Amino acid sequence: IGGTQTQGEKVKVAVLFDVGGRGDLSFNDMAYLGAERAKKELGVEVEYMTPKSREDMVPLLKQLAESKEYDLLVLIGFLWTTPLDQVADQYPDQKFALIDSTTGKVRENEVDILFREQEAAALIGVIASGMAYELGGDTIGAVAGMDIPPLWKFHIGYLYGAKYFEKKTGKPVKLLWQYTGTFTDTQVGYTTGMQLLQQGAKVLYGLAGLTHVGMFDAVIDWNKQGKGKALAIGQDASQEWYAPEYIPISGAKRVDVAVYTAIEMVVKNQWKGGIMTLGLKEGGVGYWNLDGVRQFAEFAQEGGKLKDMTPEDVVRIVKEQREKYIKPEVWEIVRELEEKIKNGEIKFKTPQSHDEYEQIIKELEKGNLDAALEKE
Amino acid sequence: MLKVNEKTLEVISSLIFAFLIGAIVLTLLGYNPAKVYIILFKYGYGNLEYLLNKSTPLILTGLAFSIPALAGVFNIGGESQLYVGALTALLVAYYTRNPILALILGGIAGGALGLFIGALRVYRGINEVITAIMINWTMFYILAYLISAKYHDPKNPHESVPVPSEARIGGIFIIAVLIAILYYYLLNFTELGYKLRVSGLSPKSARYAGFNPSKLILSSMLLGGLAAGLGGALLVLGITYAIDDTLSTVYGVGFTGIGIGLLGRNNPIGIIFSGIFMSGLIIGGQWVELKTGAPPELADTLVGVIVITLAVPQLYREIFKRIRREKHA
Amino acid sequence: MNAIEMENIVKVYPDGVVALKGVDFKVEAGEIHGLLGENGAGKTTLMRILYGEIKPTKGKIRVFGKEVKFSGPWDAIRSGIGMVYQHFTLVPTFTVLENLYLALLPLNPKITLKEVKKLAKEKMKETGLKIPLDEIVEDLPIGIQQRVEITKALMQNAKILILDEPTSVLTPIEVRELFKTLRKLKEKGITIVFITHKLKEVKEITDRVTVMRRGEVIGTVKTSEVSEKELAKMMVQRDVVMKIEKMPKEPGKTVLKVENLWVKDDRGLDAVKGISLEIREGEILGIAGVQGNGQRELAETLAGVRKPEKGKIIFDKKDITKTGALERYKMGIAYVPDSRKVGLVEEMNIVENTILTNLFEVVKSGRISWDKGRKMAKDIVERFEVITPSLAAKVKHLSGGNQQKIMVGREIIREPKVFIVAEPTQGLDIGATEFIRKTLLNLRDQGKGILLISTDLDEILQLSDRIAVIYEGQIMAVGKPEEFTLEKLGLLMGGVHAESE
Amino acid sequence: MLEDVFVLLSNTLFSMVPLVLAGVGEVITERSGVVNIGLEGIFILSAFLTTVVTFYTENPYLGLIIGILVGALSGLLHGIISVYLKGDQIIAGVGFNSLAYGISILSLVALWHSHGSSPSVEKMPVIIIGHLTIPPMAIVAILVGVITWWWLYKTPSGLKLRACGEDPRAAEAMGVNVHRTRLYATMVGGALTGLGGAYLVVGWIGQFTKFISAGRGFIALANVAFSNWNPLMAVVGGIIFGFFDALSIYVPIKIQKTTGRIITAESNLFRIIPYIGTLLVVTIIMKKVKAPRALGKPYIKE
Ligand SMILES: Nc1ncnc2c1ncn2[C@@H]1O[C@H](COP(=O)(O)OP(=O)(O)OP(=O)(O)O)[C@@H](O)[C@H]1O
Ligand SMILES: Nc1ncnc2c1ncn2[C@@H]1O[C@H](COP(=O)(O)OP(=O)(O)OP(=O)(O)O)[C@@H](O)[C@H]1O
Ligand SMILES: [Mg+2]
Ligand SMILES: [Mg+2]
Repeated sequence: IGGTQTQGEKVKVAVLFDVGGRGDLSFNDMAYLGAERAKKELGVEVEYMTPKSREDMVPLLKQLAESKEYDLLVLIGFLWTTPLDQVADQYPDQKFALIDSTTGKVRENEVDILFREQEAAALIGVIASGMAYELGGDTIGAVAGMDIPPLWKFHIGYLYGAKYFEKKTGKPVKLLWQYTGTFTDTQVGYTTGMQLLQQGAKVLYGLAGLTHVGMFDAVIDWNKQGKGKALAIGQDASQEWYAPEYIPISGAKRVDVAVYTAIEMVVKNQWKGGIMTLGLKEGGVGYWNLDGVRQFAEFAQEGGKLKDMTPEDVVRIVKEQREKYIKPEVWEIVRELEEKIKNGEIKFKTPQSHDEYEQIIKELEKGNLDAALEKE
Repeated sequence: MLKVNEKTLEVISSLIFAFLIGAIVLTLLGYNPAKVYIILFKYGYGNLEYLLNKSTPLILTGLAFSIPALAGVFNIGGESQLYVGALTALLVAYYTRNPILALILGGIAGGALGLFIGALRVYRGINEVITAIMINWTMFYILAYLISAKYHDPKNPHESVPVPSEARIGGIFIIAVLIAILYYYLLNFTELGYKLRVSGLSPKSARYAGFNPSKLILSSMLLGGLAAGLGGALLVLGITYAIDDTLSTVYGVGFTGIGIGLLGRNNPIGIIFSGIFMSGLIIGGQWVELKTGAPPELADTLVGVIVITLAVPQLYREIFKRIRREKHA
Repeated sequence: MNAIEMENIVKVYPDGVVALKGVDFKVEAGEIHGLLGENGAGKTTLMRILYGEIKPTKGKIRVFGKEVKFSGPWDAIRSGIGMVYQHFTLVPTFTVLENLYLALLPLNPKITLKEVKKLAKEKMKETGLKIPLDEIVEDLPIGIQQRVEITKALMQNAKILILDEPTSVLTPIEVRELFKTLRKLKEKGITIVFITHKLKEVKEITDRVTVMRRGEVIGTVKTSEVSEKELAKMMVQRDVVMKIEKMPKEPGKTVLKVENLWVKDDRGLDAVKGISLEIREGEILGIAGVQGNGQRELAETLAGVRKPEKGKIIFDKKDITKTGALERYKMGIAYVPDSRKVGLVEEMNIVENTILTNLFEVVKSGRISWDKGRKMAKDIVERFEVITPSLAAKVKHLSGGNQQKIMVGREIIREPKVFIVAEPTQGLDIGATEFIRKTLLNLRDQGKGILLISTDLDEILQLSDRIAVIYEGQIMAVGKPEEFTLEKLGLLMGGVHAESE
Repeated sequence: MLEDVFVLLSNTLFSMVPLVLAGVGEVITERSGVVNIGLEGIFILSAFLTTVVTFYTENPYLGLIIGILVGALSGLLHGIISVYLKGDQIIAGVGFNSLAYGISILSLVALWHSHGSSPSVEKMPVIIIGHLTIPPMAIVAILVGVITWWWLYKTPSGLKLRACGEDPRAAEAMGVNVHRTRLYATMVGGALTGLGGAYLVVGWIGQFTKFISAGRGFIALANVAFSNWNPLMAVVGGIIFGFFDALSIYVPIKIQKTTGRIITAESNLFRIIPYIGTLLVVTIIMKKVKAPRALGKPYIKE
């Protein structure tokens, strides 16, 4: 096996994280999971590096490429886009994989893997709307990080899902979308969560890394302090284990799959440069099923983070909560939407500028669902 | 001559001491200090271009802290002064394609922000620490707004519009060094520098000598802001050519500069060296993660220990004195 | 019995200066013991060691026969030692009362502010020293601050009281009061160490006197058995001329003229109230007055450091009311402030301090010539015999007198046309005092106009061609020195008009 | 609408606590003449150890005590460096911030295999009065401010402490042990900051995250200057900042809710409210700044 790889020598990969690095419970941590799985299942050697800032990226890439030590450099996050674009042509023998962004160029030595976040967010939008009505309200909310392109896509998808629900059921849904300006300040997430809940939001979608962990706590406290009933939704990783009673579901963005796929291409000698997008169809985005929930609950348990609960408990509670708050009628809408997306009937636009993004949102608010879609 | 030797000796010995303590901490944490240090030095100081580029904005934000500090003003606003310098230079370069103009206007923008902080202190009596911290965050969000909403690259919405290739510059480290030397000269050989130092050390004496303390505070903040602004300008014109929409291109450079200014003992020439020194540690720290598998925070820990140890030169002086005394006895 | 026995005290400062080279110093219980010596002889250092403020490099100390090792002044205070410093050590931003409270706490941690107030009032009555309890210390004139210092030490129930140049800023009347107090204290059995440069005072108040020179004790003698001349000789190892000759001289035209000047102090109160005066070429105009009567504000306004509310200042026929200090210094006005903390930048070296007011001499198109600066500094150090390890020594490491020499010397070498000088000889030893006074007379003989502000009436009477007495911001009287006696001056300075007498 | 006000108020109380505790603590430290800019580091370290202890004991109050202890020890370290070793206080603070962050995350990784956050821990209960939710630590913080004011201005030890910050030589000459006083003041300041760090965990979000302090240490530093080194004003400063902070989150949500207007990029501009608001308040109310005279200068005895 391994044609370009010399026999016996292990494939060596360097995974280069985003500036924030690991510990976000979502994006970067998922990348790590994917790499670790490749280590175990494909027997590759993996090393990790977290650049201190954007300016470190180009020199690090160059130095790593020049060292010729690594069969593949996996770059996590859009910050690497321009740096990669700057160096990729200088090192034709070095393979690069860019996760969650693209240089927009097709190169032999570069694989870009993108996600169609809108597809997952749309499903979550339907589910959240259903849950909100189940909780006796009509408002859903989101605690978002900074106003950056990946979040634009989530916003569009989430709103699309809500409006889709509205159209299907005739029940109006309001969305309160709040950018917190941070992916790290947990307390801001908490305060934002509280304010959204107080303004009537029943379900909060967390799209802000560590910031939305604070949002989880706001939801938990809101319930515990008897202020009302509310639920939270996680994103990227399965985050149900954090509070299964209040987080019945999480959106999935399989950064792990992307990383694993890229490494696999090298190991199995199936490398082919180009741009890949992962959506519902490819299993790259979606929502976590109970197996996923169990797996992440197990990770949490290994880290000693599951107190007074076993992964089984988590799965059981999540299952109960899903049954309680996501009614079959809602699942039906979800399935239908899922199907349409998978068969290409629904294809989301990816906004190329802020104006375009705002335009789409405005149209969606008006109920013009097609505004979010690519025209045939 | 003897004096210079003593100073160098002091610096070298305190560095040795710092790394010794660092080694103890590494051992306590369960890492092999020899291995960590070898990686740290080999990679931290091995790639000269990277090292010098990295230290360029840091030297300038170091100056941004130190010049006002000498005049008795605590400028922790180097952070935001760098932001506006970077953005201004970027936009000027984008629209005019003139790097010189971009550099100058970037510096001026930083200087103007410094001046603003100084003016609030002089004319409204507002402590510069409050102003600087509040402005730092204000500018952070304004920049985030402008980059994501107004000036993002249509081809790459993650980043600001780029510096066009004809406006990109090289040799930025040389420029930083020249500025540092200029500031050194200014402080030690010009009327203004002398006045700044007097008013920093004894405002009463400055008044007696007929110096205008308000003007001096403003001048020092202008000079400081100018340095930070130039730092931001050089960063975008010479290294990154754009600012990303999460601002990780510019975030933190000003804060790191505070430590660099102080480690350089507020001496512009010293700041050149402390800037290079710290840059090497930062760069090397990334490689320590890669090569040892240690969490990246190991580097932060080590840098922290080294910086703290360098804060107490008195300690080694005492130790040396004791050793010398014992020798004599 | 000896109250204090210090044996073989050696002090090497961290920068290597050997300030004391094995000093033996003994003070008998109940005496007033003078400590005399040139600037930089080590007097202050010796006393700071006794007070526990700094540690001796070597040596033994016994207080009332008991060997002591002080780790700080708090230990010394508990052993009954009190100290009044050359540079006052009160917390400047606190009120007088708070300072006293602070001073009493180490002795009686349970004491309350009220009790301190009561005690202070009692002490004031007992000693006759009046102090405003609720004022912020830094707002007070130096003379008053000193009273606070003394009251503080007395309230601490000091059995040994060290006074480091207490009289250098006091008027004769104040000195008399102080001596009265000291005698009273002596009667109560308090031992007093008294540092001064004024031989007259030594003769008047001390029982015995120890003379120091360059870190060594020259000897201890009974005061009644030596003359001032002999003391002076012991101190400087040469004969000192005690009386300065002043040539009669006709003053020339007016160089500085002040009309109806009104000035506010830092607190915004009127400090100078409508003063008009003239300084002529070749004349010394002495301003006599108790500190805090507007002298500082007057001097600062003349120098351009402070802006007047009203009035006019004419220099060399030009109206300079609006001109800044820097400009005036360049025009030929020089100013020596009454405080070294103002006149000197302690953290800077001698060269840097030299150019502080001479900046225009060493700057050419914005650039400083350190060569010129060094030359000037060297000149001062040589002419005024400043004792220093080098020109690069920080001024804060010099003794008080040597600091004073730099501050005054720096202005004199510039040969200004008008010289405003406050307390020019404060803290100077007799040799240096003599030298400075001679220099001032020389300047006058060269036709310069000098405004001399001093609380030392001897100095005023000796040097001035005309004397103006200032009281509460107004000139009480102007006249030739012959027209005044010490008594008359004293009354005028207290606000009593001669006529109404 | 009234409900909105109460919720705003509740959020104000939540976010003001660490700013007030650390602010008052730093006022104490700085009043004695020592600057400790390592507040950020103390927040992180105490928050982390509070989390560990609370996790294992399930007792948030024990966590608080640990936070205080960690803060005091950090203060001790800073005190030794700046008082006895005459170190540069700012450098030491900068270094400590880095060290505390690094060591906390390293331990986090070792303990919970996580690079970013800890498991949730037991939190302290809150007081709920109608729509008002009050963290009990808010009351503690205000009390701490008042008591500190009383201590600094009405007691002998407070007087001594302030003397050390104004004129250490004079203080020493009057029998105050400047070194010891400064050391203790730095420890007390650290302890209060540590309490603030502990609060972030057991009083607010119930867990440790790697950016838990999120610049609050520096805001607390600004609060010290805002307060003009007066503990009572530090309470006011914390409340003002906390209020604007809550407001900056409230306003865009409210606009969306009532007008349906979508707020995207402009959300960045709303985030400016606490900073600009505080600056404006300062501009309006600030009188002459009166920092302790000897602030940041080591007191060196020969
Ligand atoms: N803090 C210090 N560091 C270094 N040297 C010092 C310090 N203080 C004093 N000296 C030096 O020690 C010597 C003695 O100084 P000291 O102040 O005791 O003299 P003094 O007799 O009190 O003089 P004066 O009459 O001028 O007050 C001087 O040479 C002085 O320069
Ligand atoms: N603050 C200072 N105090 C004393 N010396 C200083 C100071 N700053 C710099 N110097 C010294 O001054 C010297 C500078 O000498 P240089 O010949 O360069 O200029 P200069 O001689 O002062 O100017 P010029 O040629 O116009 O006379 C250096 O040795 C430097 O160490
Ligand atoms: Mg003396
Ligand atoms: Mg020369």
